[in-house]
Amino acid sequence: MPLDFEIVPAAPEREDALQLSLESWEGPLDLLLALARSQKVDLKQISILALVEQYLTFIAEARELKLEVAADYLVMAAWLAYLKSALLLPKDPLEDPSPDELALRLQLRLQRLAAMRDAAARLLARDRIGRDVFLRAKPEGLRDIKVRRWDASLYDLLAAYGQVKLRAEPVVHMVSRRPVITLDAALHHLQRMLGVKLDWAELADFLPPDYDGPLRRSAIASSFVAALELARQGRVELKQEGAFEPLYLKAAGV
Amino acid sequence: MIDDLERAIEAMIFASDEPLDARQVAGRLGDQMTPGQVKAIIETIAQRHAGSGIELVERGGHWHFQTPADLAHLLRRERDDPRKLSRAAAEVLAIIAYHEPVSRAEIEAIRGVQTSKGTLDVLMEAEWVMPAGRREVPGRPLIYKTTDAFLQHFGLTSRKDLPGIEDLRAAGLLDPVDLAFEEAMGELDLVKDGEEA
Amino acid sequence: MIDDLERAIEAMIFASDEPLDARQVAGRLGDQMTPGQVKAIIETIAQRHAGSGIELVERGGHWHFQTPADLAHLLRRERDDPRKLSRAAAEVLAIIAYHEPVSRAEIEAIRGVQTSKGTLDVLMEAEWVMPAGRREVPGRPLIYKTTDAFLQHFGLTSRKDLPGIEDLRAAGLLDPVDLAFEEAMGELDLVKDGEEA
Repeated sequence: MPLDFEIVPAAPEREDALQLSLESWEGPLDLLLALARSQKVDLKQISILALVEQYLTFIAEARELKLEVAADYLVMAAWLAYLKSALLLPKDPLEDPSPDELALRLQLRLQRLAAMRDAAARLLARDRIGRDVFLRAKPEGLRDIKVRRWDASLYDLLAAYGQVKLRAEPVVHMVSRRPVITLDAALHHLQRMLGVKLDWAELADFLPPDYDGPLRRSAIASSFVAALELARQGRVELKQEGAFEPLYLKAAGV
Repeated sequence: MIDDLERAIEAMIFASDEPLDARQVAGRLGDQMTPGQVKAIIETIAQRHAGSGIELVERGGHWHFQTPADLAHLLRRERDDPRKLSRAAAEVLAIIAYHEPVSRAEIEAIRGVQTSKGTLDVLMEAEWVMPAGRREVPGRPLIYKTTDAFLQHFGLTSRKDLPGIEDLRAAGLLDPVDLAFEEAMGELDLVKDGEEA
Repeated sequence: MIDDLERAIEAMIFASDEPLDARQVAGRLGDQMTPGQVKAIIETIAQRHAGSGIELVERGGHWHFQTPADLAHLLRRERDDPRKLSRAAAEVLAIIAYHEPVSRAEIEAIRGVQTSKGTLDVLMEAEWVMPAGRREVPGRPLIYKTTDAFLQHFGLTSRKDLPGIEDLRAAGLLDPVDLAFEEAMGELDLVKDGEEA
């Protein structure tokens, strides 16, 4: 047990030992508990007044020896000094909380810390794995072995082959074809429309209404060239009020 | 003649590199048995090994084989160096075990000092302590509890096995100071009343 | 009632990280016994465990505990782990199926890219592809062919069931997949409609 859990330096007999080991306490409550245990009575019967006295003496001596005393020890000392005077003075029934209540709280805290400290010691003294009881050093272990099942469909296979074949074919550069109306198509279309429309009509009216975007631009361009061609052949008359004005056409000789 | 199911369960627990519970054993057997049936068989196996050099023990519902503690002197070797705990870590571990789930502030209220970051880390690294959600109070502090590995390491069948836990509870030493204070004041009043009567 | 010496030896062998011989056991017991005496006790222990889920066995004069071989299936459980075949593996598989028997160099020539060894390994692990001897050319490269398991998995009666190149083309599987191109196709159709109007 001493291997694992070295009990706090029990409340030392000699004062100098107390002072030298200031660092071995974990805060004022820890020190108070060690002092309380030095009274060698049940914590329930402890004299808080005597305990306060012991603590204040301890801190005073530590300071005399110019040992550095951490702030929380000094705060506790100040509080205990107040508690001490309150306990000694005639009781003021209006004071709340009463010094007795403060003393009781301190006692309860010390009991709880002591209980947990004992519990820790008993816990560490149990039969521990690797110290008192031992396990199998090299168990076989339980294993879940994953068996890989590869999955692919016939479609995956054929699609993959298609891709291979495509990659292997001689590279053919295909200029992607933009949506266009060819001159031939425009000529054909314009001639048919001229048979229907008798009076002057704007070139744009000859275009199918559902053409839009690049296709409409292409249709206008090819229809314009087609109109010039038909005019050259004498099969259509053209008129325009001025530059960039609408272009009108009608069948020649109507 | 030991029956096949008993042999199988014995081998499984013996071969496993971590303690198994009845549900895990039942699962590996293809769920033909209920965990309750498995547990009954495990107890038969434990009975068979009782008093031998190998014991089958239960820790937090999980079972494993280990050597009996009374043979420690023969088995302990110099290289065996169980994790040495600082006093602070041992205290924090005890507070968590006896009060769980418990927040860091509650641990500090009992110890009267701040808990250094390393202390909880050491306990979590040892896998003896784990976070157990948050307390639904302002600030929603993390709360901690002990693990199955804690029960295993310290040879506890369950948390009820914690040394002296019933006595501590009965004495109110696991209650917060405020609660204990209210009760103590109540008793004082009673005594005064008694005096006056 | 098992005697203390027997318990101690049993625990020692159980906790040891390697098999122990009688001399080592006697040494740890403080040499009060001869190795012969120790051996007799070890044999008693082995007898006690015979037929259970734990066996004490001797290997070259050293003793250790193990689980019986007939229970190995409980300790090593197999689980399916389905994985999708990668594109590269699907390509290699298709080439082997269409061109078998075929060497790795030939596969690479057809694919136009290097083929990692792992890809062929995967296909052999899946048992869809197997070596089919060596090609009698310089270097005598291994050649590969598909297996019956391949036909089964893909629902083919024989390799002749594989669609020919023309079938693939008709099914659109030889078309370059190019969204822009497909859109252009749609617009061309529009033009045709316009012409017909």
